[in-house]
Amino acid sequence: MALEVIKNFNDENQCWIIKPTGELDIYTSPNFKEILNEIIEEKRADITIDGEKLEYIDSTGLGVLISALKKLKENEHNIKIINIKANIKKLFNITGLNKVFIIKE
Amino acid sequence: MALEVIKNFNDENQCWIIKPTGELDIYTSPNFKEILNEIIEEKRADITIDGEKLEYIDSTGLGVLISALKKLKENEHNIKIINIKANIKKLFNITGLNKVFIIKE
Amino acid sequence: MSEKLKIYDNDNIKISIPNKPEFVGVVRLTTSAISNRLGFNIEEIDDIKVAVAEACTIILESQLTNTNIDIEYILNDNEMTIFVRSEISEQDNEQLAEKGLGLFIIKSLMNEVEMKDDSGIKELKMIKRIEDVAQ
Amino acid sequence: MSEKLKIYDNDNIKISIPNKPEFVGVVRLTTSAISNRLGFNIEEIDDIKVAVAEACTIILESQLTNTNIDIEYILNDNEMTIFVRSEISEQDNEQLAEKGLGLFIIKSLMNEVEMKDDSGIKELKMIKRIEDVAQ
Ligand SMILES: Nc1ncnc2c1ncn2[C@@H]1O[C@H](COP(=O)(O)OP(=O)(O)O)[C@@H](O)[C@H]1O
Ligand SMILES: Nc1ncnc2c1ncn2[C@@H]1O[C@H](COP(=O)(O)OP(=O)(O)O)[C@@H](O)[C@H]1O
Repeated sequence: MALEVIKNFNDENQCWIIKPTGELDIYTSPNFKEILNEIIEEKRADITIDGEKLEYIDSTGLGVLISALKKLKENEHNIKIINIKANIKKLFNITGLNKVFIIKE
Repeated sequence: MALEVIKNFNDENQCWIIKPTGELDIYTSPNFKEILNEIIEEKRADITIDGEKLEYIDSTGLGVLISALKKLKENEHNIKIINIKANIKKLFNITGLNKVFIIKE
Repeated sequence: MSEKLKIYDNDNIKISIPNKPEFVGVVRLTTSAISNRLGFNIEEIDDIKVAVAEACTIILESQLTNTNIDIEYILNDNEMTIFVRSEISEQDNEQLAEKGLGLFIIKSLMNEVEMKDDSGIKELKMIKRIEDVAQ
Repeated sequence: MSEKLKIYDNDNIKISIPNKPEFVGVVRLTTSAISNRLGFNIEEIDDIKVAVAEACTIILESQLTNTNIDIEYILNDNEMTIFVRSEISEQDNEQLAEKGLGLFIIKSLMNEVEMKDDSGIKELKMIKRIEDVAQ
Protein backbone atom coordinates (compact mmCIF):
# COMPACT_ATOMS: atom_id res chain seq x y z
CA MET A 1 0.00 0.00 0.00
CA ALA A 2 2.77 2.35 -0.88
CA LEU A 3 4.67 3.48 -3.94
CA GLU A 4 8.36 4.10 -4.43
CA VAL A 5 9.69 5.64 -7.60
CA ILE A 6 13.20 5.43 -9.05
CA LYS A 7 13.95 8.00 -11.77
CA ASN A 8 16.97 8.12 -14.07
CA PHE A 9 17.81 10.01 -17.22
CA ASN A 10 19.29 7.69 -19.83
CA ASP A 11 21.81 9.78 -21.84
CA GLU A 12 22.26 7.21 -24.58
CA ASN A 13 18.56 7.03 -25.51
CA GLN A 14 17.85 10.56 -24.31
CA CYS A 15 14.87 9.42 -22.26
CA TRP A 16 13.69 9.27 -18.68
CA ILE A 17 13.39 5.84 -17.14
CA ILE A 18 10.84 5.73 -14.34
CA LYS A 19 10.50 2.61 -12.21
CA PRO A 20 7.56 2.65 -9.80
CA THR A 21 7.53 -0.08 -7.11
CA GLY A 22 4.24 -0.89 -5.41
CA GLU A 23 0.72 0.35 -5.94
CA LEU A 24 -0.29 3.37 -8.00
CA ASP A 25 -3.73 4.31 -6.70
CA ILE A 26 -5.73 7.25 -5.38
CA TYR A 27 -3.45 7.36 -2.32
CA THR A 28 -0.13 7.36 -4.15
CA SER A 29 -0.93 8.97 -7.52
CA PRO A 30 -0.74 12.63 -6.33
CA ASN A 31 2.92 12.05 -5.43
CA PHE A 32 3.54 10.18 -8.70
CA LYS A 33 1.99 13.08 -10.63
CA GLU A 34 4.37 15.49 -8.89
CA ILE A 35 7.38 13.38 -9.81
CA LEU A 36 6.34 13.24 -13.47
CA ASN A 37 5.72 17.00 -13.52
CA GLU A 38 9.16 17.62 -12.01
CA ILE A 39 11.07 15.54 -14.54
CA ILE A 40 9.09 17.03 -17.44
CA GLU A 41 9.95 20.47 -16.06
CA GLU A 42 13.61 19.47 -15.71
CA LYS A 43 13.98 18.04 -19.19
CA ARG A 44 11.40 17.44 -21.89
CA ALA A 45 12.11 14.00 -23.32
CA ASP A 46 10.49 10.63 -23.91
CA ILE A 47 9.54 8.72 -20.78
CA THR A 48 9.88 4.96 -20.33
CA ILE A 49 7.84 3.51 -17.50
CA ASP A 50 9.37 0.25 -16.32
CA GLY A 51 6.42 -1.67 -14.86
CA GLU A 52 8.39 -4.67 -13.55
CA LYS A 53 7.60 -3.86 -9.94
CA LEU A 54 4.30 -2.07 -10.39
CA GLU A 55 1.73 -4.30 -8.68
CA TYR A 56 -1.43 -2.29 -9.17
CA ILE A 57 -2.79 0.70 -11.06
CA ASP A 58 -6.19 2.35 -10.78
CA SER A 59 -8.07 4.97 -12.80
CA THR A 60 -6.30 7.84 -11.02
CA GLY A 61 -2.91 6.32 -11.89
CA LEU A 62 -4.00 5.97 -15.52
CA GLY A 63 -5.21 9.59 -15.36
CA VAL A 64 -1.77 10.78 -14.25
CA LEU A 65 -0.13 8.92 -17.15
CA ILE A 66 -2.65 10.40 -19.59
CA SER A 67 -2.06 13.97 -18.48
CA ALA A 68 1.72 13.47 -18.60
CA LEU A 69 1.37 12.12 -22.13
CA LYS A 70 -0.66 15.16 -23.15
CA LYS A 71 2.13 17.45 -21.96
CA LEU A 72 4.83 15.44 -23.71
CA LYS A 73 2.88 15.34 -26.99
CA GLU A 74 3.17 19.15 -27.20
CA ASN A 75 6.84 18.55 -28.05
CA GLU A 76 6.30 15.33 -29.99
CA HIS A 77 7.57 13.23 -27.11
CA ASN A 78 6.03 9.97 -26.01
CA ILE A 79 5.50 7.54 -23.12
CA LYS A 80 6.61 3.95 -23.50
CA ILE A 81 5.53 1.32 -20.98
CA ILE A 82 7.60 -1.86 -20.58
CA ASN A 83 7.65 -5.02 -18.43
CA ILE A 84 4.03 -4.61 -17.42
CA LYS A 85 2.20 -7.28 -15.39
CA ALA A 86 -0.87 -9.09 -16.76
CA ASN A 87 -3.36 -7.53 -14.31
CA ILE A 88 -2.18 -4.04 -15.29
CA LYS A 89 -2.06 -4.83 -19.00
CA LYS A 90 -5.70 -5.86 -18.71
CA LEU A 91 -6.65 -2.37 -17.51
CA PHE A 92 -4.84 -0.71 -20.42
CA ASN A 93 -6.66 -3.06 -22.79
CA ILE A 94 -10.19 -2.55 -21.49
CA THR A 95 -9.80 1.26 -21.38
CA GLY A 96 -8.30 1.34 -24.88
CA LEU A 97 -5.21 3.05 -23.45
CA ASN A 98 -3.05 0.29 -24.96
CA LYS A 99 -3.55 2.23 -28.23
CA VAL A 100 -2.66 5.58 -26.63
CA PHE A 101 0.61 4.53 -25.02
CA ILE A 102 3.41 2.51 -26.58
CA ILE A 103 3.30 -0.78 -24.70
CA LYS A 104 6.20 -3.22 -25.09
CA GLU A 105 5.86 -6.67 -23.54
CA MET B 1 -6.73 -19.73 4.75
CA ALA B 2 -6.46 -23.45 4.45
CA LEU B 3 -4.47 -26.29 5.92
CA GLU B 4 -2.88 -29.30 4.25
CA VAL B 5 -1.36 -32.09 6.27
CA ILE B 6 1.28 -34.60 5.22
CA LYS B 7 1.61 -37.64 7.51
CA ASN B 8 4.31 -40.31 7.47
CA PHE B 9 5.37 -43.02 9.85
CA ASN B 10 9.12 -43.05 10.31
CA ASP B 11 10.15 -46.70 10.86
CA GLU B 12 13.68 -45.88 11.98
CA ASN B 13 12.61 -43.61 14.85
CA GLN B 14 9.26 -45.34 15.33
CA CYS B 15 7.40 -42.03 15.27
CA TRP B 16 4.79 -40.21 13.24
CA ILE B 17 5.96 -37.16 11.31
CA ILE B 18 3.16 -34.68 10.70
CA LYS B 19 3.74 -31.68 8.46
CA PRO B 20 0.90 -29.16 8.41
CA THR B 21 1.06 -26.51 5.66
CA GLY B 22 -0.97 -23.33 6.13
CA GLU B 23 -3.11 -22.05 8.96
CA LEU B 24 -4.31 -24.08 11.93
CA ASP B 25 -7.29 -22.16 13.26
CA ILE B 26 -10.94 -22.61 14.25
CA TYR B 27 -11.77 -23.32 10.60
CA THR B 28 -9.14 -26.00 10.00
CA SER B 29 -8.54 -27.52 13.44
CA PRO B 30 -11.54 -29.93 13.42
CA ASN B 31 -9.99 -31.64 10.39
CA PHE B 32 -6.53 -31.60 11.99
CA LYS B 33 -7.97 -33.17 15.15
CA GLU B 34 -9.47 -35.97 13.05
CA ILE B 35 -6.14 -36.67 11.39
CA LEU B 36 -4.34 -36.87 14.74
CA ASN B 37 -7.05 -39.15 16.16
CA GLU B 38 -6.75 -41.42 13.12
CA ILE B 39 -2.99 -41.87 13.34
CA ILE B 40 -3.13 -42.42 17.12
CA GLU B 41 -5.80 -45.06 16.46
CA GLU B 42 -3.66 -46.63 13.75
CA LYS B 43 -0.45 -46.80 15.78
CA ARG B 44 0.36 -45.42 19.22
CA ALA B 45 3.77 -43.79 18.94
CA ASP B 46 5.56 -40.47 19.46
CA ILE B 47 4.48 -37.68 17.14
CA THR B 48 6.79 -35.08 15.60
CA ILE B 49 5.08 -31.98 14.28
CA ASP B 50 7.22 -30.35 11.60
CA GLY B 51 6.21 -26.66 11.76
CA GLU B 52 8.31 -25.48 8.80
CA LYS B 53 5.23 -24.57 6.74
CA LEU B 54 2.80 -23.83 9.53
CA GLU B 55 2.02 -20.12 9.19
CA TYR B 56 -0.46 -19.61 11.99
CA ILE B 57 -1.90 -21.35 15.01
CA ASP B 58 -4.73 -20.23 17.29
CA SER B 59 -6.10 -21.41 20.65
CA THR B 60 -8.21 -24.13 19.01
CA GLY B 61 -5.12 -25.49 17.23
CA LEU B 62 -3.22 -25.50 20.52
CA GLY B 63 -6.21 -27.25 22.12
CA VAL B 64 -6.06 -30.04 19.53
CA LEU B 65 -2.35 -30.57 20.24
CA ILE B 66 -3.01 -30.61 23.99
CA SER B 67 -5.72 -33.24 23.76
CA ALA B 68 -3.57 -35.40 21.46
CA LEU B 69 -0.74 -35.13 23.97
CA LYS B 70 -3.06 -36.25 26.78
CA LYS B 71 -3.95 -39.37 24.82
CA LEU B 72 -0.32 -40.16 23.98
CA LYS B 73 0.79 -39.69 27.60
CA GLU B 74 -1.43 -42.64 28.60
CA ASN B 75 1.19 -44.83 26.89
CA GLU B 76 4.20 -42.69 27.81
CA HIS B 77 4.42 -41.26 24.30
CA ASN B 78 5.17 -37.64 23.54
CA ILE B 79 4.76 -34.82 21.02
CA LYS B 80 7.84 -33.07 19.68
CA ILE B 81 7.52 -29.85 17.71
CA ILE B 82 10.31 -28.81 15.33
CA ASN B 83 11.10 -26.02 12.81
CA ILE B 84 8.55 -23.70 14.32
CA LYS B 85 8.19 -20.08 13.17
CA ALA B 86 8.76 -17.16 15.55
CA ASN B 87 5.12 -16.00 15.62
CA ILE B 88 3.99 -19.50 16.58
CA LYS B 89 6.80 -20.00 19.10
CA LYS B 90 5.59 -16.82 20.79
CA LEU B 91 2.15 -18.39 21.39
CA PHE B 92 3.69 -21.50 22.95
CA ASN B 93 5.77 -19.26 25.18
CA ILE B 94 3.02 -16.99 26.47
CA THR B 95 0.67 -19.91 27.16
CA GLY B 96 3.42 -21.90 28.93
CA LEU B 97 2.88 -24.74 26.46
CA ASN B 98 6.60 -24.58 25.57
CA LYS B 99 7.07 -26.49 28.84
CA VAL B 100 4.34 -29.03 28.02
CA PHE B 101 5.57 -29.99 24.56
CA ILE B 102 9.14 -30.79 23.52
CA ILE B 103 10.09 -27.89 21.28
CA LYS B 104 13.27 -28.11 19.20
CA GLU B 105 14.42 -25.04 17.30
CA MET C 1 -31.85 -34.34 -10.03
CA SER C 2 -29.36 -34.18 -7.17
CA GLU C 3 -29.87 -31.63 -4.47
CA LYS C 4 -26.82 -29.51 -3.84
CA LEU C 5 -25.97 -28.38 -0.34
CA LYS C 6 -25.88 -24.62 -0.18
CA ILE C 7 -22.76 -23.32 1.49
CA TYR C 8 -23.52 -19.61 1.20
CA ASP C 9 -27.07 -18.35 1.32
CA ASN C 10 -27.13 -14.56 1.35
CA ASP C 11 -24.29 -14.48 3.88
CA ASN C 12 -23.46 -10.91 4.57
CA ILE C 13 -20.12 -9.17 5.16
CA LYS C 14 -19.78 -5.43 5.70
CA ILE C 15 -16.84 -3.11 5.90
CA SER C 16 -16.92 0.60 6.56
CA ILE C 17 -13.92 2.92 6.08
CA PRO C 18 -13.30 6.64 6.60
CA ASN C 19 -13.23 8.57 3.32
CA LYS C 20 -9.44 8.77 3.23
CA PRO C 21 -7.47 7.47 0.24
CA GLU C 22 -5.09 5.35 2.33
CA PHE C 23 -7.89 2.98 3.34
CA VAL C 24 -8.71 1.85 -0.18
CA GLY C 25 -5.77 -0.55 0.12
CA VAL C 26 -7.46 -2.14 3.15
CA VAL C 27 -10.65 -2.57 1.11
CA ARG C 28 -8.70 -4.20 -1.73
CA LEU C 29 -7.18 -6.77 0.61
CA THR C 30 -10.47 -7.52 2.33
CA THR C 31 -12.29 -7.81 -0.98
CA SER C 32 -9.69 -10.26 -2.32
CA ALA C 33 -9.90 -12.38 0.83
CA ILE C 34 -13.70 -12.56 0.66
CA SER C 35 -13.71 -13.36 -3.07
CA ASN C 36 -11.13 -16.06 -2.49
CA ARG C 37 -13.37 -17.66 0.17
CA LEU C 38 -16.24 -17.81 -2.27
CA GLY C 39 -14.20 -19.74 -4.82
CA PHE C 40 -13.63 -17.20 -7.58
CA ASN C 41 -10.52 -17.86 -9.68
CA ILE C 42 -7.49 -15.57 -9.55
CA GLU C 43 -8.54 -13.39 -12.48
CA GLU C 44 -12.08 -13.01 -11.13
CA ILE C 45 -10.73 -12.10 -7.69
CA ASP C 46 -8.64 -9.42 -9.32
CA ASP C 47 -11.62 -8.09 -11.29
CA ILE C 48 -13.71 -7.79 -8.13
CA LYS C 49 -10.88 -6.15 -6.20
CA VAL C 50 -10.34 -3.57 -8.95
CA ALA C 51 -14.07 -2.85 -9.31
CA VAL C 52 -14.66 -2.30 -5.58
CA ALA C 53 -11.56 -0.10 -5.32
CA GLU C 54 -12.73 1.98 -8.30
CA ALA C 55 -16.14 2.41 -6.69
CA CYS C 56 -14.48 3.73 -3.51
CA THR C 57 -12.24 5.94 -5.64
CA ILE C 58 -15.23 7.50 -7.42
CA ILE C 59 -16.63 8.48 -4.04
CA LEU C 60 -13.29 9.67 -2.67
CA GLU C 61 -12.67 11.84 -5.72
CA SER C 62 -15.94 13.68 -5.45
CA GLN C 63 -16.91 13.59 -1.82
CA LEU C 64 -16.43 16.66 0.28
CA THR C 65 -18.56 15.56 3.20
CA ASN C 66 -16.76 13.64 5.87
CA THR C 67 -18.72 10.40 6.18
CA ASN C 68 -17.62 6.79 5.91
CA ILE C 69 -17.83 4.64 2.79
CA ASP C 70 -19.84 1.46 3.43
CA ILE C 71 -19.28 -1.70 1.45
CA GLU C 72 -21.56 -4.69 1.73
CA TYR C 73 -20.91 -8.12 0.22
CA ILE C 74 -23.79 -10.58 -0.22
CA LEU C 75 -22.42 -14.09 -0.72
CA ASN C 76 -24.16 -16.86 -2.56
CA ASP C 77 -22.73 -20.08 -3.91
CA ASN C 78 -22.43 -18.91 -7.49
CA GLU C 79 -22.27 -15.12 -7.22
CA MET C 80 -21.41 -12.16 -5.08
CA THR C 81 -23.40 -8.92 -4.96
CA ILE C 82 -21.57 -5.87 -3.69
CA PHE C 83 -23.01 -2.54 -2.60
CA VAL C 84 -20.80 0.52 -2.19
CA ARG C 85 -22.68 3.29 -0.40
CA SER C 86 -21.96 6.77 0.84
CA GLU C 87 -23.78 9.91 1.87
CA ILE C 88 -23.20 12.47 -0.81
CA SER C 89 -24.29 16.08 -1.28
CA GLU C 90 -25.96 17.43 -4.42
CA GLN C 91 -22.80 19.29 -5.34
CA ASP C 92 -20.55 16.26 -4.89
CA ASN C 93 -22.98 14.27 -6.95
CA GLU C 94 -22.56 16.57 -9.95
CA GLN C 95 -18.80 16.32 -9.75
CA LEU C 96 -19.13 12.56 -9.60
CA ALA C 97 -20.82 12.37 -12.99
CA GLU C 98 -17.60 13.48 -14.71
CA LYS C 99 -15.54 10.59 -13.43
CA GLY C 100 -16.04 8.30 -16.36
CA LEU C 101 -12.91 6.16 -16.42
CA GLY C 102 -13.50 4.41 -13.08
CA LEU C 103 -17.11 3.59 -13.86
CA PHE C 104 -16.13 2.37 -17.31
CA ILE C 105 -13.61 -0.03 -15.72
CA ILE C 106 -16.20 -1.31 -13.24
CA LYS C 107 -18.70 -1.99 -16.04
CA SER C 108 -16.07 -3.89 -17.99
CA LEU C 109 -15.14 -6.15 -15.08
CA MET C 110 -18.47 -6.96 -13.41
CA ASN C 111 -21.50 -8.84 -14.73
CA GLU C 112 -24.05 -6.26 -13.59
CA VAL C 113 -23.63 -2.67 -12.47
CA GLU C 114 -26.34 -0.32 -11.26
CA MET C 115 -26.06 3.21 -9.92
CA LYS C 116 -28.70 4.55 -7.55
CA ASP C 117 -29.36 7.89 -5.87
CA ASP C 118 -31.67 7.90 -2.95
CA SER C 119 -32.21 10.77 -0.52
CA GLY C 120 -28.57 11.72 -0.27
CA ILE C 121 -27.24 8.16 -0.40
CA LYS C 122 -25.23 7.20 -3.45
CA GLU C 123 -25.31 3.48 -4.08
CA LEU C 124 -23.37 1.43 -6.59
CA LYS C 125 -24.53 -2.15 -6.92
CA MET C 126 -22.35 -4.71 -8.67
CA ILE C 127 -22.73 -8.42 -9.29
CA LYS C 128 -19.96 -10.86 -10.17
CA ARG C 129 -20.82 -14.46 -11.06
CA ILE C 130 -18.55 -17.48 -10.87
CA GLU C 131 -18.35 -18.46 -14.53
CA ASP C 132 -16.86 -21.92 -14.34
CA VAL C 133 -19.40 -23.20 -11.82
CA ALA C 134 -20.34 -26.88 -12.19
CA GLN C 135 -23.61 -27.32 -14.08
CA MET D 1 6.14 22.94 22.58
CA SER D 2 5.62 21.95 19.00
CA GLU D 3 2.16 21.09 17.84
CA LYS D 4 1.97 17.78 16.06
CA LEU D 5 -0.38 17.31 13.15
CA LYS D 6 -2.84 14.58 13.93
CA ILE D 7 -3.20 12.06 11.15
CA TYR D 8 -5.78 9.84 12.80
CA ASP D 9 -8.32 11.27 15.19
CA ASN D 10 -10.81 8.60 16.21
CA ASP D 11 -11.05 7.38 12.61
CA ASN D 12 -13.39 4.49 12.53
CA ILE D 13 -13.31 1.24 10.55
CA LYS D 14 -15.90 -1.50 10.92
CA ILE D 15 -16.16 -5.02 9.63
CA SER D 16 -18.99 -7.44 10.18
CA ILE D 17 -18.83 -11.16 9.35
CA PRO D 18 -21.27 -14.09 9.58
CA ASN D 19 -20.50 -16.37 12.52
CA LYS D 20 -18.81 -18.99 10.37
CA PRO D 21 -15.25 -20.14 11.10
CA GLU D 22 -14.02 -19.63 7.55
CA PHE D 23 -14.40 -15.85 7.80
CA VAL D 24 -11.93 -15.43 10.67
CA GLY D 25 -9.19 -15.54 8.03
CA VAL D 26 -10.75 -12.52 6.33
CA VAL D 27 -10.74 -10.69 9.68
CA ARG D 28 -7.07 -11.55 10.22
CA LEU D 29 -6.10 -10.08 6.85
CA THR D 30 -8.18 -6.94 7.32
CA THR D 31 -6.85 -6.44 10.84
CA SER D 32 -3.25 -6.74 9.63
CA ALA D 33 -3.86 -4.25 6.82
CA ILE D 34 -5.42 -1.70 9.19
CA SER D 35 -2.66 -2.12 11.80
CA ASN D 36 -0.06 -1.72 9.10
CA ARG D 37 -1.65 1.58 8.01
CA LEU D 38 -1.44 2.92 11.54
CA GLY D 39 2.31 2.29 11.72
CA PHE D 40 2.58 -0.64 14.13
CA ASN D 41 5.72 -2.73 13.66
CA ILE D 42 5.56 -6.31 12.36
CA GLU D 43 5.40 -7.95 15.78
CA GLU D 44 2.70 -5.55 16.99
CA ILE D 45 0.68 -6.17 13.82
CA ASP D 46 0.90 -9.89 14.50
CA ASP D 47 -0.18 -9.41 18.14
CA ILE D 48 -3.24 -7.43 17.09
CA LYS D 49 -4.14 -9.93 14.37
CA VAL D 50 -3.92 -12.84 16.81
CA ALA D 51 -5.92 -11.02 19.51
CA VAL D 52 -8.77 -10.05 17.20
CA ALA D 53 -8.92 -13.57 15.73
CA GLU D 54 -9.03 -15.08 19.24
CA ALA D 55 -11.86 -12.72 20.18
CA CYS D 56 -13.85 -13.90 17.14
CA THR D 57 -12.96 -17.50 17.98
CA ILE D 58 -14.30 -17.14 21.55
CA ILE D 59 -17.63 -16.03 20.10
CA LEU D 60 -17.64 -18.69 17.37
CA GLU D 61 -16.93 -21.45 19.88
CA SER D 62 -19.82 -20.54 22.14
CA GLN D 63 -22.38 -18.90 19.94
CA LEU D 64 -25.41 -20.86 18.90
CA THR D 65 -27.45 -17.92 17.68
CA ASN D 66 -26.97 -17.02 14.09
CA THR D 67 -25.97 -13.36 14.17
CA ASN D 68 -22.96 -11.56 12.74
CA ILE D 69 -19.78 -10.72 14.63
CA ASP D 70 -19.04 -6.97 14.51
CA ILE D 71 -15.53 -5.62 14.82
CA GLU D 72 -14.83 -1.92 15.20
CA TYR D 73 -11.40 -0.30 15.01
CA ILE D 74 -10.90 3.20 16.43
CA LEU D 75 -7.68 4.67 15.06
CA ASN D 76 -5.60 7.29 16.77
CA ASP D 77 -2.01 8.32 16.09
CA ASN D 78 -0.48 6.31 18.90
CA GLU D 79 -3.02 3.60 19.60
CA MET D 80 -5.83 1.50 18.25
CA THR D 81 -8.94 0.51 20.21
CA ILE D 82 -10.82 -2.51 18.97
CA PHE D 83 -14.31 -3.67 19.90
CA VAL D 84 -15.52 -7.16 19.07
CA ARG D 85 -19.26 -7.45 19.58
CA SER D 86 -21.93 -10.05 19.16
CA GLU D 87 -25.42 -10.86 20.30
CA ILE D 88 -25.24 -13.77 22.65
CA SER D 89 -27.79 -15.76 24.62
CA GLU D 90 -27.56 -16.48 28.37
CA GLN D 91 -26.74 -20.10 27.65
CA ASP D 92 -24.00 -19.29 25.13
CA ASN D 93 -22.60 -16.83 27.62
CA GLU D 94 -22.08 -19.53 30.22
CA GLN D 95 -20.28 -21.75 27.77
CA LEU D 96 -18.10 -18.82 26.87
CA ALA D 97 -16.70 -18.47 30.37
CA GLU D 98 -14.90 -21.81 30.02
CA LYS D 99 -12.85 -20.76 27.06
CA GLY D 100 -9.83 -19.58 28.98
CA LEU D 101 -6.94 -20.07 26.58
CA GLY D 102 -8.10 -17.56 23.95
CA LEU D 103 -8.79 -14.84 26.49
CA PHE D 104 -5.46 -15.51 28.18
CA ILE D 105 -3.68 -15.02 24.83
CA ILE D 106 -5.56 -11.77 24.17
CA LYS D 107 -4.60 -10.40 27.59
CA SER D 108 -0.96 -11.28 26.98
CA LEU D 109 -0.80 -9.50 23.63
CA MET D 110 -2.83 -6.33 24.15
CA ASN D 111 -2.24 -3.38 26.47
CA GLU D 112 -5.77 -3.25 27.83
CA VAL D 113 -8.60 -5.78 27.67
CA GLU D 114 -12.10 -5.38 29.01
CA MET D 115 -15.07 -7.73 28.77
CA LYS D 116 -18.60 -6.35 28.92
CA ASP D 117 -22.06 -7.87 28.95
CA ASP D 118 -24.92 -5.60 28.16
CA SER D 119 -28.48 -6.63 27.41
CA GLY D 120 -27.56 -9.61 25.30
CA ILE D 121 -24.56 -7.97 23.63
CA LYS D 122 -21.16 -9.40 24.47
CA GLU D 123 -18.39 -6.86 23.99
CA LEU D 124 -14.66 -7.34 24.18
CA LYS D 125 -12.68 -4.10 24.18
CA MET D 126 -8.95 -4.16 23.50
CA ILE D 127 -6.35 -1.44 23.21
CA LYS D 128 -2.94 -1.72 21.56
CA ARG D 129 -0.48 1.14 21.80
CA ILE D 130 2.42 1.89 19.50
CA GLU D 131 5.35 1.47 21.87
CA ASP D 132 8.20 3.01 19.90
CA VAL D 133 6.35 6.25 19.20
CA ALA D 134 8.53 9.38 19.12
CA GLN D 135 8.38 11.30 22.39
N1 LIG E 1 -10.07 5.74 -22.53
C1 LIG E 1 -9.48 6.96 -22.56
N2 LIG E 1 -8.69 7.26 -23.60
C2 LIG E 1 -8.06 8.45 -23.63
N3 LIG E 1 -8.20 9.40 -22.68
C3 LIG E 1 -8.99 9.14 -21.64
C4 LIG E 1 -9.67 7.92 -21.51
N4 LIG E 1 -10.36 7.95 -20.35
C5 LIG E 1 -10.13 9.14 -19.80
N5 LIG E 1 -9.30 9.87 -20.56
C6 LIG E 1 -8.78 11.21 -20.25
O1 LIG E 1 -7.86 11.10 -19.19
C7 LIG E 1 -7.66 12.38 -18.62
C8 LIG E 1 -7.52 12.24 -17.13
O2 LIG E 1 -8.02 13.36 -16.49
P1 LIG E 1 -7.83 13.60 -14.96
O3 LIG E 1 -7.77 12.28 -14.26
O4 LIG E 1 -8.90 14.52 -14.52
O5 LIG E 1 -6.38 14.27 -14.88
P2 LIG E 1 -5.98 15.78 -15.30
O6 LIG E 1 -6.96 16.70 -14.61
O7 LIG E 1 -4.59 15.92 -14.82
O8 LIG E 1 -6.06 15.87 -16.81
C9 LIG E 1 -8.88 13.19 -19.03
O9 LIG E 1 -8.46 14.17 -19.93
C10 LIG E 1 -9.79 12.19 -19.72
O10 LIG E 1 -10.53 12.76 -20.75
N1 LIG F 1 -1.68 -23.28 29.33
C1 LIG F 1 -2.15 -24.53 29.34
N2 LIG F 1 -1.35 -25.55 29.71
C2 LIG F 1 -1.80 -26.80 29.72
N3 LIG F 1 -3.05 -27.15 29.34
C3 LIG F 1 -3.89 -26.17 28.95
C4 LIG F 1 -3.49 -24.84 28.91
N4 LIG F 1 -4.55 -24.11 28.46
C5 LIG F 1 -5.54 -24.97 28.23
N5 LIG F 1 -5.17 -26.22 28.52
C6 LIG F 1 -5.97 -27.44 28.36
O1 LIG F 1 -6.10 -27.71 26.98
C7 LIG F 1 -7.21 -28.57 26.78
C8 LIG F 1 -7.94 -28.19 25.53
O2 LIG F 1 -9.25 -28.47 25.67
P1 LIG F 1 -10.26 -28.34 24.45
O3 LIG F 1 -9.80 -27.25 23.53
O4 LIG F 1 -11.62 -28.20 25.02
O5 LIG F 1 -10.07 -29.75 23.68
P2 LIG F 1 -10.61 -31.20 24.14
O6 LIG F 1 -12.07 -31.04 24.45
O7 LIG F 1 -10.36 -32.08 22.96
O8 LIG F 1 -9.79 -31.63 25.35
C9 LIG F 1 -8.04 -28.46 28.05
O9 LIG F 1 -7.95 -29.67 28.73
C10 LIG F 1 -7.37 -27.35 28.85
O10 LIG F 1 -7.44 -27.59 30.23
